[in-house]
Amino acid sequence: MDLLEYQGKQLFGAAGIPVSDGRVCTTAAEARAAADEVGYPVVVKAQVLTGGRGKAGGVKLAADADETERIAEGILGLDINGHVVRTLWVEHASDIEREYYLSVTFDRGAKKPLLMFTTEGGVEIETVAEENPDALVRLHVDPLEGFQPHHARALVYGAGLTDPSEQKQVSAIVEKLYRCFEQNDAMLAEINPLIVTPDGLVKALDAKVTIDDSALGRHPELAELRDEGAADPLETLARSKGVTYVKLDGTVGIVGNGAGLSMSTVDVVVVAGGSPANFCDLGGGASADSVVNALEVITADPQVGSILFNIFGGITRGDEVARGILAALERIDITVPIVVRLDGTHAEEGRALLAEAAPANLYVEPTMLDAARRAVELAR
Amino acid sequence: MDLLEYQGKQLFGAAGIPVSDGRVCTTAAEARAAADEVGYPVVVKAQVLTGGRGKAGGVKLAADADETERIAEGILGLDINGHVVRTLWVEHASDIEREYYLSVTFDRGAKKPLLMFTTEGGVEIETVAEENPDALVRLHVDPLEGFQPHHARALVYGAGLTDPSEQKQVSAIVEKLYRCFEQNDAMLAEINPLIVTPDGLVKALDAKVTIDDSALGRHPELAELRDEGAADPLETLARSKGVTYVKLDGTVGIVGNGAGLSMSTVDVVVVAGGSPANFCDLGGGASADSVVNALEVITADPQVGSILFNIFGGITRGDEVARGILAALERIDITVPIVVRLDGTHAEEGRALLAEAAPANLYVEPTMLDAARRAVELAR
Amino acid sequence: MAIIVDNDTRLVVQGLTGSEGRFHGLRNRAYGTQVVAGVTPGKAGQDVEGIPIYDTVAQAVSEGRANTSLVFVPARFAADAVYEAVDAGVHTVICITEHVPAHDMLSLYAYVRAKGVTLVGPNCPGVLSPGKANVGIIPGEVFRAGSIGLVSRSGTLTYQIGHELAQAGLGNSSIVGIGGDPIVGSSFIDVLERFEADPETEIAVLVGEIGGDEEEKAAKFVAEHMTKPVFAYVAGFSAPPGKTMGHAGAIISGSSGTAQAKREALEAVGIKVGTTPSEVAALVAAFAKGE
Amino acid sequence: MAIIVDNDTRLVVQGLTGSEGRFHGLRNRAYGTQVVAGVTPGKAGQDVEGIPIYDTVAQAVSEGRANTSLVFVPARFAADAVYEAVDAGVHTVICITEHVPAHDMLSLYAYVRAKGVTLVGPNCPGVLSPGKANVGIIPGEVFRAGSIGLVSRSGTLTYQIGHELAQAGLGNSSIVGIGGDPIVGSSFIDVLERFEADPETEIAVLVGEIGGDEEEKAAKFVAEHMTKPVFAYVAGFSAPPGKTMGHAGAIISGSSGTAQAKREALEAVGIKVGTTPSEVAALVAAFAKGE
Repeated sequence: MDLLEYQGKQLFGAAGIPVSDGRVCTTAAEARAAADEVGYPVVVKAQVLTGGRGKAGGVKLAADADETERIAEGILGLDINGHVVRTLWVEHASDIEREYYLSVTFDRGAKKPLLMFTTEGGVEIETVAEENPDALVRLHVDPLEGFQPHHARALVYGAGLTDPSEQKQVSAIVEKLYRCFEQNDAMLAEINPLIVTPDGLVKALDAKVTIDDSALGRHPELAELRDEGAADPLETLARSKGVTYVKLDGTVGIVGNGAGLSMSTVDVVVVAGGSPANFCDLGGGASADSVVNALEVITADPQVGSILFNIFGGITRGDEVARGILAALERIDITVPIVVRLDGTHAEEGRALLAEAAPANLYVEPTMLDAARRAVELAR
Repeated sequence: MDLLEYQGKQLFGAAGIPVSDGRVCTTAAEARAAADEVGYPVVVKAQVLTGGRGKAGGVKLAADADETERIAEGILGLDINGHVVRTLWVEHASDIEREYYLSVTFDRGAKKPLLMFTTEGGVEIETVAEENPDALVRLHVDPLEGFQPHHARALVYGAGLTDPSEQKQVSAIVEKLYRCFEQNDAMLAEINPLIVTPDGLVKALDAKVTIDDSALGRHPELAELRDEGAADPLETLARSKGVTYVKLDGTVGIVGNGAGLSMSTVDVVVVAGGSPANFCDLGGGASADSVVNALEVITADPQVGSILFNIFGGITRGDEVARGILAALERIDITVPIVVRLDGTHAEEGRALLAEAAPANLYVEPTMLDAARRAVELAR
Repeated sequence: MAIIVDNDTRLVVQGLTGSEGRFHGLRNRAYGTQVVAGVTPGKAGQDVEGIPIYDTVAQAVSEGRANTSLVFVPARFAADAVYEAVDAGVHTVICITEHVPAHDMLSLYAYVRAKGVTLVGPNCPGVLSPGKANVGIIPGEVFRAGSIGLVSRSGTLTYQIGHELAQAGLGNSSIVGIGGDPIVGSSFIDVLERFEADPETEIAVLVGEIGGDEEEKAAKFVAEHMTKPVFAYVAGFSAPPGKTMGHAGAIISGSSGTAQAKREALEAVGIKVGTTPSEVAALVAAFAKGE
Repeated sequence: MAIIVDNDTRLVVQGLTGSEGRFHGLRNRAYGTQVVAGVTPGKAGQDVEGIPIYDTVAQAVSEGRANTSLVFVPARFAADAVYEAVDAGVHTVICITEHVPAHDMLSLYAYVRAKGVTLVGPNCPGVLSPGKANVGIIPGEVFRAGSIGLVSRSGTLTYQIGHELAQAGLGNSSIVGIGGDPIVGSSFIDVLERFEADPETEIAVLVGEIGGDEEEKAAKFVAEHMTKPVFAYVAGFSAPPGKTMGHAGAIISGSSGTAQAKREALEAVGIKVGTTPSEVAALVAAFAKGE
C-alpha cells in the first residue's frame, strides 16, 4: 500500500525525522486557514499516488491567504495521470540550500534492506545511478546484524558529506528512517529531496512510503489509511468485498485463481483478439462467497460484455467455484454470458454441478484458449 | 550485580509477570503498616543477597498485625551468612497448589541464553538436574533467531504441563521473562518457585536477577539499586572510588592489575605463608589517581599489616603506578610498609621514579614470589 | 532422484488439524507421500486418520523421524512455525501460508540460509515429484512422471503448463512452485541449480511473471551454469504499467520488470519463450520429441 | 607460521587517534607490525605519525589493504566497531575494549561466527607472535620467539608467565589473550586447535582462572584432539567461594568453576598444572629441555 505524502510525513514526524509544519485540507477554505496557521510563504501540494505532480501543476507556492485559496481551488479536482486531486497538503515553505536523496528499500534480489544516499539531489535518482554511480552510495543491511551506527557513517562519509553538523544530522535521520521502515513494515521509505536549509538544518521535504500489505494486520492505524488513497470506486468496492481487482479498459471480465494464471488469462484474451475489462484474482482457497463477491464487482462495470472464469484448482476447489457461480446467478441479475474453464482439484465435481444446473447464459469450455476465444466472441 | 528479591519482583511486575502485592520495609512499624495494606496472612522476607534465608529464619508467615511486627523485629538485624538484614519485603501470602521452576541464564559455554523449566519445583534445581534430568527441560535461544513463541511451547509441552490454562499462562510468563532478561541486560532471571495457586493462577513467588555490570551504563535506574544491596562498608567505599575490591580476612593488602594476576597474587601470598587482606584489581590502564584511590581503600582496613603491589604492565603503565604510589604517600598517612614489584610496559621508568623518591617504607622486589615473601614477612 | 521431495521424504504437516492442512495433508498422503506426523500445539495424542499429532516439531522429528515440514499455519504464526521446524532439525521446509509479512521473511530467510536448511515458499503451492511425493497443494493428478523440471513463481500457472505438457504426453521430474512473495526461501536460480544436478531432469521450464528481476537473473545463471535446455513462459504481457496485480511479486518497478523485458533477457541467452502457456508446452514437446 | 597474527597481518586500528589507541598502535608498529591504517569517523585525511586515518574500515580495507582490525573504541561503540570491521571484510578482529555488555556480545558472536571471521576478545590483551607481529597491548619486549604457544583468559598473568619462560631461556610461537568476559570471540579450544595445527608450536600452555567451565572443556579437547604436550596454570586457589573477583569471567558458579576443580579436570587428562606462575614455567622449561 502506497501512502500519500502527508501520511508518510506523519510517520516520519513520529519517528523523529524533521519535517515542515503542515496541514491536510480538502477545501480551499481549509487551505487558507491552514496557511494562516503554518505561516507564509506556504507550498500547496496535491496528495495523489502518482509521480510528476510538479509538472502537472499540482505543487505551487503561495505568498498570502488569497493566493493560497486561489491555488488550492485550482489544484483541487485536477486530474494528474488519472488521479483526481481530492486532498491537499499545505506546509510552510522551506528555503533550500542543497538537495540530497535518502531511501531504504526492500531489495528482493539481495533479500536485504538497501540504504541509498546521495548529495546529488534534485534530480531523478535513476539519472544519478546511471550517470554518476559513485555519487550514489548503496549499502545493504544484513538482517542477522540489524542496523548499526556504522551503516549511517558509511552513507555519510561515502557520499562525501563534509560538514560535521550535516554529518551528524544526516546520520541521525538515516537511523530514524531505518527504524521507521522496520517498525512500520515498509517496503520503501524515501526522502526526495532531503534538504539543507540556509541555516544548516536538514529535513525531509517529501515522503514516499509503501507499506507491506501482508503486514497491515499488525498496523491497524495504517490499514485505516488505505481507502483515503484509493482512486477508482470499483476498486474500493472490490477491496470492501475482499477481492483483488484491477480495472482495465476492455470488455471481457476476467476471473482467475492466482496472480500468475489471472495475468496469463489477461494475456490470452489479448492473444485471442479481445480486450480485458479487468484483472481479478480469487487467490488461494476461494470460497463460493468470494466468487459471488467477485461477480458483483465485475458486473458493476457497465463495459463488461462477457465474463471468463479460468480456474485451475490447487488449494482452490473447482466445486466451490462452481457453487459460487451458481449462487451468484441466483442472487445477482447477471445478463452477460459467463464462460467457464475448470481444471485441477475437484474440477470434475465442479463441471458436474454446472452441467446439472445448466443455466442459460453459461458456457463451459475445455481449455484456457478455447474459453478465451469464446469469451471474446461473446463480448462482441 | 545481584538484585534483591523485591528489586527483581519490581522488574518482573514491570514486564507483566504476575507477582504478589508487597511492600519494601526497613522497620517493624513499616512492616505492620505494609501488612495492613496488602492483607493477611502475610509473609515477611529478609532481603539479603545470599541463599538459605528460610533455614536461617529470614522468611516467616504472619497472621495478623502484631505477629507481623514481632516477626519483622526478629528478622531485622539478623545475620544470614554474614549478611545483616536491613530491608524486608512484606507481601500477601499465597496459597500454593504446585511449585515449578523457570529461569533464563547466560550460558557462557554455548554463548546463548538458556531457558530452563521444570514442574518438579520446591527443591534445589541442581537436584532435579541430577536425579531426574528428563524433568528439567533445557533449551537454548539462538541469538540469530531471537526468542520465538515455539521456545515457550517446547518448555511447556516438554515438561509435560497438561492443563491448557496453565500452558497458556506459563507460555506467556516464559516470553515475558525472556524479554525482561533481554531488556535489562540480565545474566540470570530466575523464578523459583513459580507457583500455581488453588485457583489455577500462575505467579512468581521469588525473583533472582543478576544484571551485567558492563551494561549498567544504559540502565541508570538499575545502577542506582547497586548500593542498596552492598554488605561491606569497605566495598561500598571502594565502589565509590571506582576500585574493584573484595575484602578477605588476612593481613597482606594486595593490589594487582588484571583479575588473573591479582588472583594469582592472592594465591602466591598464601603459598608464601601469608594471609591476604583483600583482592584489589586496578584493571587495565589505571591512572595514578586510581592507585591513590586503591591505597585509600586498602589502608582503611585496620587489619592490613603490609601492602603488596604486583604490577605487570600492558595497557597499565609502570610509571603511572609508581606516580600513584608516590602521590598516595604524600596525600595519605600510610604507616604500613609497601612492597612493589613492577614489570612490563614502562616498568623501568616506574622503578626509576620509585628509586629516585626512595620513601622509607617502600620496598621494591624483582619477582612476584620475592615480593610476596617480603610482604608476608613485613605483615607480621 | 527428483529434487527437494522424493521417496525419502518423511513429512510432518504443521497445522494438520486445520481444515486446509487436513485436506491437503491427506491428499499428499493419498498421493503416496510418507506423511509421518502432524503438529498442533495442545493436540498431542490425537490423530488425523491415523497420522499421529504432536505438540512440537521436535517430537515429530524424534518420534516420527520427520525430515521435511509442510507449513499450513496462519500467516501470523508462520515465521514461528518455520523457525521451529528449522530448530527441530528437518532439512526441508515448504511453507504454503500466504500473507507472511515481508519483514518477518528478511530475518527468517537469513537464519534458514545460515542453518543450511532448504526453504520453499512462503505463499507457494509446494513441490511435487510425480510418482514419488507430493508436498503442498499442487493437484498431483494433472502431472505425469517424466524428465521435465518445472519451476514457477505462480501456482495455478504451473498447473496449467504441467497440464498442457501432460496432454502432449510429457511428464515432469519435479514441479517447484517458488512463490511470488518479495522474499522466498528458494529462488529460480536455487531450483535451476538443482535441476542441472539432477540426473532425472533433462529439460527445465521456467515460469515467470512481471515484477522484480528474478527472471533476468535466472537468464544470466542459465547462460553461465546450465548445460540442460531451458524453456520459459512469462505472464503479464498485457498488464498496464504501474498497477499492482494481486501480490507484491507482481509489482512493476519502472521500465525493468515488464514481461517484455524479461522475455528479451531470456531470449538473449537462447531460451525459447512461449507467448501463452500452450505455446511453451508446444515448444517443449517439439524439442522433447526431436524437433 | 604462528597463529592469528604474523608477517602477513596488515593492521587497521579502530580508534587510533584516541590516547590508548595511539599509544598501543604506535607500539605495535614499533614492534614491527604492519600498521597500515587508523579509523576515526570524521578524521579522514589526518595521520598518526604517518599512519593514514580513514572515516570507515571499508576505506582502510580498500585503500590500505587492511586484513586485521584492532579495536580500541569505548565500550558503547565497540560492538558497532566490530560489526563494521566484519562487514568491511577483514579476516581477523582483535577487540581490546573492556565492559562491552554481554548481551551485545551474544548477537555479535553469532554474527561473527556465521561470517567466518576470527574474533579475539573483547576485554583481552590481544595477540603477539614474537618477532612477527604484535596486535594489542601485550608488552612485546618481555617475550622471546620460540615454540611455546600460550593461551590465557588473563592479560597480566600471561605476561607474568611469558616473562618467567623468557627468563628460563624459552620463547613463544604466539601468545593469545582470549579475555575473561562471559562471551569471547575465541575460546581456549579455538586457540588450542590452532596451536595443534601450527608447525611452529611444539608445546601449549593454558592459563586459566576460576569461574565458568572453559578449562574443563579445554581439558576434554586436549584429551581427544591434541597430540602436542599441554601445561596449565589456574589462578584463584585462595579465592573465597561466591565472591566476584574483578570481572564476570571470575564468578564461581556453585561447586564447579573452582580452581581446584579445574586443576583436577586438567590433571585427569594428563596435563601438568603449576601452583604458581613460576612453577608452571619451571615445568615447561624442564620438559622443553628434555625433563
